[in-house]
Amino acid sequence: MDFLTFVQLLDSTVRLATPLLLACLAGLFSERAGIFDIGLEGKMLAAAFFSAAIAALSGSVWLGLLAGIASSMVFSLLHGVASITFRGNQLISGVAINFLAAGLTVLIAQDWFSQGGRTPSLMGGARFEPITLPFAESLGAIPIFGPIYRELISGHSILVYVAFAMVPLTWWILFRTRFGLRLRAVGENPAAVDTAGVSVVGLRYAAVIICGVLCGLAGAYLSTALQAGFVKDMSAGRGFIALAALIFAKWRPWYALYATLLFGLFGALETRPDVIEALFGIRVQGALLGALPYVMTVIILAGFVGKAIPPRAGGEPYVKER
Amino acid sequence: MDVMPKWAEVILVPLISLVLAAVLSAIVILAIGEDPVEAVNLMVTGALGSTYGWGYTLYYATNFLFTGLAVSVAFHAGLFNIGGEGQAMLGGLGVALACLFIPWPHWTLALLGASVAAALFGAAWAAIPAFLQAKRGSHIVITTIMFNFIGAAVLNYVLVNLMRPPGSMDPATARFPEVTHLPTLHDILLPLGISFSRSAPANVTFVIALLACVLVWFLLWRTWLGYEIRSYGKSEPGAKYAGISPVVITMIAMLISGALAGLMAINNVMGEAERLVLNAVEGAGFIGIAVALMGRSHPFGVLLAAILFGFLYQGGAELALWTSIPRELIVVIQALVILFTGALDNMVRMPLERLFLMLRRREA
Amino acid sequence: EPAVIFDLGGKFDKSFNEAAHNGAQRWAEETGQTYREIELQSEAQREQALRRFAEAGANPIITMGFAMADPLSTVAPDYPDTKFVAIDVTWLDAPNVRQIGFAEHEGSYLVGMMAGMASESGTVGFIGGMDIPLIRHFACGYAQGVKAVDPEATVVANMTGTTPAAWNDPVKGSELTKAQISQGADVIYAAAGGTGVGVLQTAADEDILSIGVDSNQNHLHPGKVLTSMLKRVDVAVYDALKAGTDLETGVFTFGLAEEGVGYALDDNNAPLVSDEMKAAVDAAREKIIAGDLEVASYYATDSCPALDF
Amino acid sequence: MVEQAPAIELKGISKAFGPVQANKNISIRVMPGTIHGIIGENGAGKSTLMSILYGFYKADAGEIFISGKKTEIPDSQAAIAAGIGMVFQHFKLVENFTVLENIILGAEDGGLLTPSLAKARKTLLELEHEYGLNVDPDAVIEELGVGMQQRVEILKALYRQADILILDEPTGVLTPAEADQLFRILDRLRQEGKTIILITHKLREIMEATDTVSVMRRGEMTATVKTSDTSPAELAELMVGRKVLLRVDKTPAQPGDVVLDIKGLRVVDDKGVERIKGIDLQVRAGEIVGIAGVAGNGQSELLEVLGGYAEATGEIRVNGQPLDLSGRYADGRSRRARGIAHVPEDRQREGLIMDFSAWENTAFGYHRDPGYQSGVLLNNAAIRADTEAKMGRFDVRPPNPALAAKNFSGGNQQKIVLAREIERNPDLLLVGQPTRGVDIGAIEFIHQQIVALRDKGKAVLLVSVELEEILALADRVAVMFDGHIMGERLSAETDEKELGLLMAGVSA
Ligand SMILES: Nc1ncnc2c1ncn2[C@@H]1O[C@H](COP(=O)(O)OP(=O)(O)OP(=O)(O)O)[C@@H](O)[C@H]1O
Ligand SMILES: Nc1ncnc2c1ncn2[C@@H]1O[C@H](COP(=O)(O)OP(=O)(O)OP(=O)(O)O)[C@@H](O)[C@H]1O
Ligand SMILES: [Mg+2]
Ligand SMILES: [Mg+2]
Repeated sequence: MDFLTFVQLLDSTVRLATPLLLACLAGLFSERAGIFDIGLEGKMLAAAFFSAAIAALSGSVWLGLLAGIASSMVFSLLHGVASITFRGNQLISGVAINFLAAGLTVLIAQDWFSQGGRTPSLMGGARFEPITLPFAESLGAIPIFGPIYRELISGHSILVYVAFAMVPLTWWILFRTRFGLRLRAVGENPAAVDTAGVSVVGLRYAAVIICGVLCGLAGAYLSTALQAGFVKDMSAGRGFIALAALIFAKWRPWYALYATLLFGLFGALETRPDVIEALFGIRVQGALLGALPYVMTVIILAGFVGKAIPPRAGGEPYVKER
Repeated sequence: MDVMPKWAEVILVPLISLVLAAVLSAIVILAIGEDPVEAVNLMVTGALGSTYGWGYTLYYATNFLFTGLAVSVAFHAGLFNIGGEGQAMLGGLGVALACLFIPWPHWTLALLGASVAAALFGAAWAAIPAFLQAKRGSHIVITTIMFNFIGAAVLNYVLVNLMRPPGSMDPATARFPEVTHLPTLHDILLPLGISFSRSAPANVTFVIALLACVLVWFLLWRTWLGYEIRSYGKSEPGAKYAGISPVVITMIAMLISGALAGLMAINNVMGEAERLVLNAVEGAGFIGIAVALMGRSHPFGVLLAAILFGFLYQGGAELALWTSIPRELIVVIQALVILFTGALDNMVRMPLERLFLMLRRREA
Repeated sequence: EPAVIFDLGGKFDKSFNEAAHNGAQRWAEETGQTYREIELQSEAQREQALRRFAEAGANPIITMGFAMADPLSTVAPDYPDTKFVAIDVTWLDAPNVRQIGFAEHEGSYLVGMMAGMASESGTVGFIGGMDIPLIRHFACGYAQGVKAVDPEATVVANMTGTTPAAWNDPVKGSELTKAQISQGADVIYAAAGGTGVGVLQTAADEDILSIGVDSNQNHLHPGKVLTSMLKRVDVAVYDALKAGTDLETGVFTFGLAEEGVGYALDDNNAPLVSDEMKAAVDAAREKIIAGDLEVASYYATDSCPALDF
Repeated sequence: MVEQAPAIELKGISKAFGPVQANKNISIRVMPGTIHGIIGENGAGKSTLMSILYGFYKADAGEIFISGKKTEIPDSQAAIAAGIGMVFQHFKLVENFTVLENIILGAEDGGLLTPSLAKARKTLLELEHEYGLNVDPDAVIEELGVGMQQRVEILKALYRQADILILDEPTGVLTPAEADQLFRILDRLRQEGKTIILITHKLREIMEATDTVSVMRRGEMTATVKTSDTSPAELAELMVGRKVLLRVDKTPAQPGDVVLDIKGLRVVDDKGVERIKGIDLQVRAGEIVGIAGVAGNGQSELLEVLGGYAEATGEIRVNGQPLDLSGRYADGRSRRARGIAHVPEDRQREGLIMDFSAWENTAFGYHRDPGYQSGVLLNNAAIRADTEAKMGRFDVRPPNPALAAKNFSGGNQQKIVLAREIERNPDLLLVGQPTRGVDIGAIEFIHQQIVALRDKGKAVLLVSVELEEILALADRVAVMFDGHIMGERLSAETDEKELGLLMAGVSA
């Protein structure tokens, strides 16, 4: 495998990892606060639709992005109402949200655009264009660094840079700010937070809302940056992979980056069976490669590669009075 | 004392939740410019207005009965099995292998053999997540989700590359031999002088599903194994104290759960399609979660809930047949039912509890 | 009143079912008549929809996709007075069914030739949706066409996935496109449903050529889509509706000769198709029609002479 | 002299949890600079009342006055602002946070952590110095002992500059020496003018440490008296509403053969910590051996190993036959088959399934015994009949086998467990905290049953954190500290003081 192929593979990895990363960080905020979220998939899908739909209608991708984030937040709040206010089962709420998003997006798309659950293709200002970083061309000639800079670092949409910037930001928020301390505490022992005079409900809603914003970015990235429009079910299981990555990452921001990059790499390799063949000398079935992230997650969960301990109050509603 | 009488908990809460889901669904129908009354009318006549409609409603209900029971049994052991989908998929593989490669002399024997195969395959697919939960504490919700995806990949590989008859375009197995075809409700009821629609797919599996209901009830409330399963589900420390092995109960409960999910395949694969197609399960595993929830994990409740969802499916199909309402509407309605009966049921329960408390205070 | 049963993809899948929808719409507009339709949502509905329509007196009933063969084989005999049309089915033994198959490999062969000629790099791509035999059938014809004009050419073929999600993953489609581009492909044929939207989009963005499928997709990215492999399901449906109850039953295979398959040429791609290209393709077309050239079918042997899966 | 406004005044506080009326129209006044004790049986509503004062629960009715001013306390934030700090019965600490992080949680200065932590570190050092409350600010909570954790809780309150400090049963987890130190600190605080409310079950602590004391019974405040004007006997009577016998009637033990013989027992928990570090112990037929010790020194693990649900190494023989300690037969069922019955420490967590009916609970652990089971079936009718009989003999009220366990009061729940275990007529009875959360009337009954079993020539191993109970019930006492047995005494020949020293790890 030559160097350029390698760089291109990594480039593809970055693109495929970005939605996973955003969704994974979304899940991280939510689950660190003790709200489990298997509805990442649905929120991402809703955001993908609404951002594309509003971008198509308004011609502005930024309005689309806002709409995507807003729709994802509505679903987040629904999850919040179910699991925080009404102490419902968080897993079931997540299942319901996934169904709801799958149905509603197509229903609304059909009602608005009559294109079989799609939005029209986005053109020009209605989609995020790749950004070419300064000197990408001139520096491209430098060996090793040049191609890396030109192919891998430059030339992504703004949301990719946002996603990657979110990693240190998330780390900083969680471990260096008051809000982060409280957020982590509420996922471990909400009673401690409550008796310390901080609102458990408020914190959890804040976490759920952040989760909504990040899922919104992930969805918008799918339909307005990676693609130029929405097609039904376009999240294609990425929410579940993000969830797997979250466990893989043991609920930590930097690990989340590594985990999603790893899963992104699997995705990229899946598109390049030739590379695998060149590297390992065997033809791997596409089907098996596609199942790899799931298999890996199971192996991680089995504790063969270090144990993943979820936030202690995770999945449990905070009930003071029985 | 419990705040609410049992009937309120078991009937009133789900009923009000359902009504809420129905109201919201009606609003959705209105919003896309259709007439909800007309829609309900179509759904009811289409799903319940003829033996034909019932035949489909019961066919779908049979699927949901199995997956609902599967989720329920695991629930009683405190385990959340989201893997019904994958387990039913693998159950289908079991049925296909049994029907295609064993020369059965009679459908009864074929049914028996296929059931065993379906249960074994379903149980096997539940066994790994169960083992990981029992021995290594891996969260069963996540592992079962993962196994759904892995199952889909396995099935595709097997169907496309191994079991597809040569030259066939369909990623499906060959048709099962005639002898393995199961009698439909029409065939069963005819000797009794009841004329049931000949063309609906409901078949003898429905009877088996009813039997499974009774057996599950019997298992849970009449046998010591069921007693152990329920004890463990209520309190793990308690179970340990009583000498009930968490590992053994986790494994057994999940194996039974997986077997029940796998058994669904005798309905859809052996009873209806009479061959194994790629997407035979079609989300029934997930519907099973809603069914178990609504039925409060009691076999009888599961039966009612399964019939409700069967009605939704069949009524939805009729809607799609006679109106231009997109089929995704049914997905939305399902989602709302799951949301209200599952995740938001406290929204109904809390005010009700307050009401009953007030009534009780007044009495006192 | 006739009826149309669309397959699971839905009538707006931008390709196969949508072609049928277009044909039916054209008939409805031209004649002012109406038809019944349903988009299937589950496997069990196949038989159900057939029976419901048959019992309601719909005639003819048009079904889409090979998966309807199985239910048709049990339902059709029960309604001998109803006529059925089965698109993509050719192997049933039922007197009241008009079975229509398309020689997709022949159409794919032609667009493969065009790809081979349009390619400057000598590498062309194929992106399929879910890995099922039908899609391999497409890929196989395509690869033969490519090799016919350039025996040295490389055909890079990828499938999107193994679950139905593979039909609706344009993101993966894009990524596969980029991967094939980095392997040198400069013409890519997409036979992948909704995933193909991503393929065509990315090909346009990256300034290479793509080839659409089933319907004419040239207009999606004018000047960027080399051609589309047409599968004239619309014509088949239109003809069936027009014939009404007088429909002729039996098995029909619509290949190049019957103009059941072909390649699309319109204003959108006219600048891309050189005269030489057109001449070569048309010559091959004649040869195939005349029987002088046979394109191997994947179905015949479950393998392809020009491509490994 | 102008009367000083009370630091705290509660008027007409009522609180119901669903159908349970935990507080009924409670009023109380606490003067500044005093230590005010609150006693009452379990479930009397003490914690509920204090949690209302601290804004953790919302009262259904009533008013709160702080220093004479009517104050709304809708949440803990308001309570903290009003200068109230509370150390809960069950600590409210984030287990995987450091001490410092726990202390600043909710009381950070500004949005960034680093300056908050730096400032807190300084303040903490000062506080530690001032009150002698030494803790490592960077230690992670889950690695600290309970005594240390309690210090963190107190520091948390002081860090928030609480003038009013509520301590809910603070000594339950402390050694007598640690408790003494705590009371010295409380005294310091009182001298500084702080007001302290102390909840405890221990009459001795009330008598020694408080200025005034209030008694609660069944959700009501039955009396408030000056400590100097009352006596333990009077307080006990106020607590239960009738005269109580504080001693157990029993004849001297007639020890027979060794029933339980423990040699070199070691237990390592699943975190890899050694909880029992090699102990030897014998219990003979016809005697009650009590294990005294502060909670968390290995007693629970000992019961778990004997009960069959924790693994161990070493040797245990019952009636001369070895027990399986880690293999196939190391489970509760096998233990029961060997004639070991077990009344667990926590009846609600282990001893009962709260949602099961009384009759289902009566079969719990014995559900595969021939009498209760035939083939794969449970013999429900037989179990029900048996339950009815047992409920009669143990005076369980209401005597309704179909009622769910959660719907019985604590004392009656305990009777259901005891009936189940004692009526098996075991060779060895393990009893953990038999009277925790049980009223004094039921205590008498339960003690009688245990003694009666002993008098039938059976061996009893009793674990209790109540020294009084151990001294009253046991014939011989072994004291556990840090996984070791510090010493054994005949209960007739020892006293609380000597045992207290042993409990603190000081060997005589
Ligand atoms: N969060 C709660 N939800 C429901 N009921 C509760 C709750 N907390 C306490 N109760 C009930 O209220 C009553 C009073 O409980 P509380 O904890 O105040 O008693 P206590 O006097 O502190 O007892 P203890 O000595 O055991 O600590 C009990 O019957 C208890 O079961
Ligand atoms: N969590 C609960 N849910 C329902 N009912 C309860 C609950 N806790 C207590 N009760 C009911 O309230 C009554 C009083 O309970 P409580 O535990 O306060 O009794 P008690 O006075 O402490 O008696 P005992 O000394 O036997 O423990 C009980 O008879 C019981 O039926
Ligand atoms: Mg208390
Ligand atoms: Mg009590």
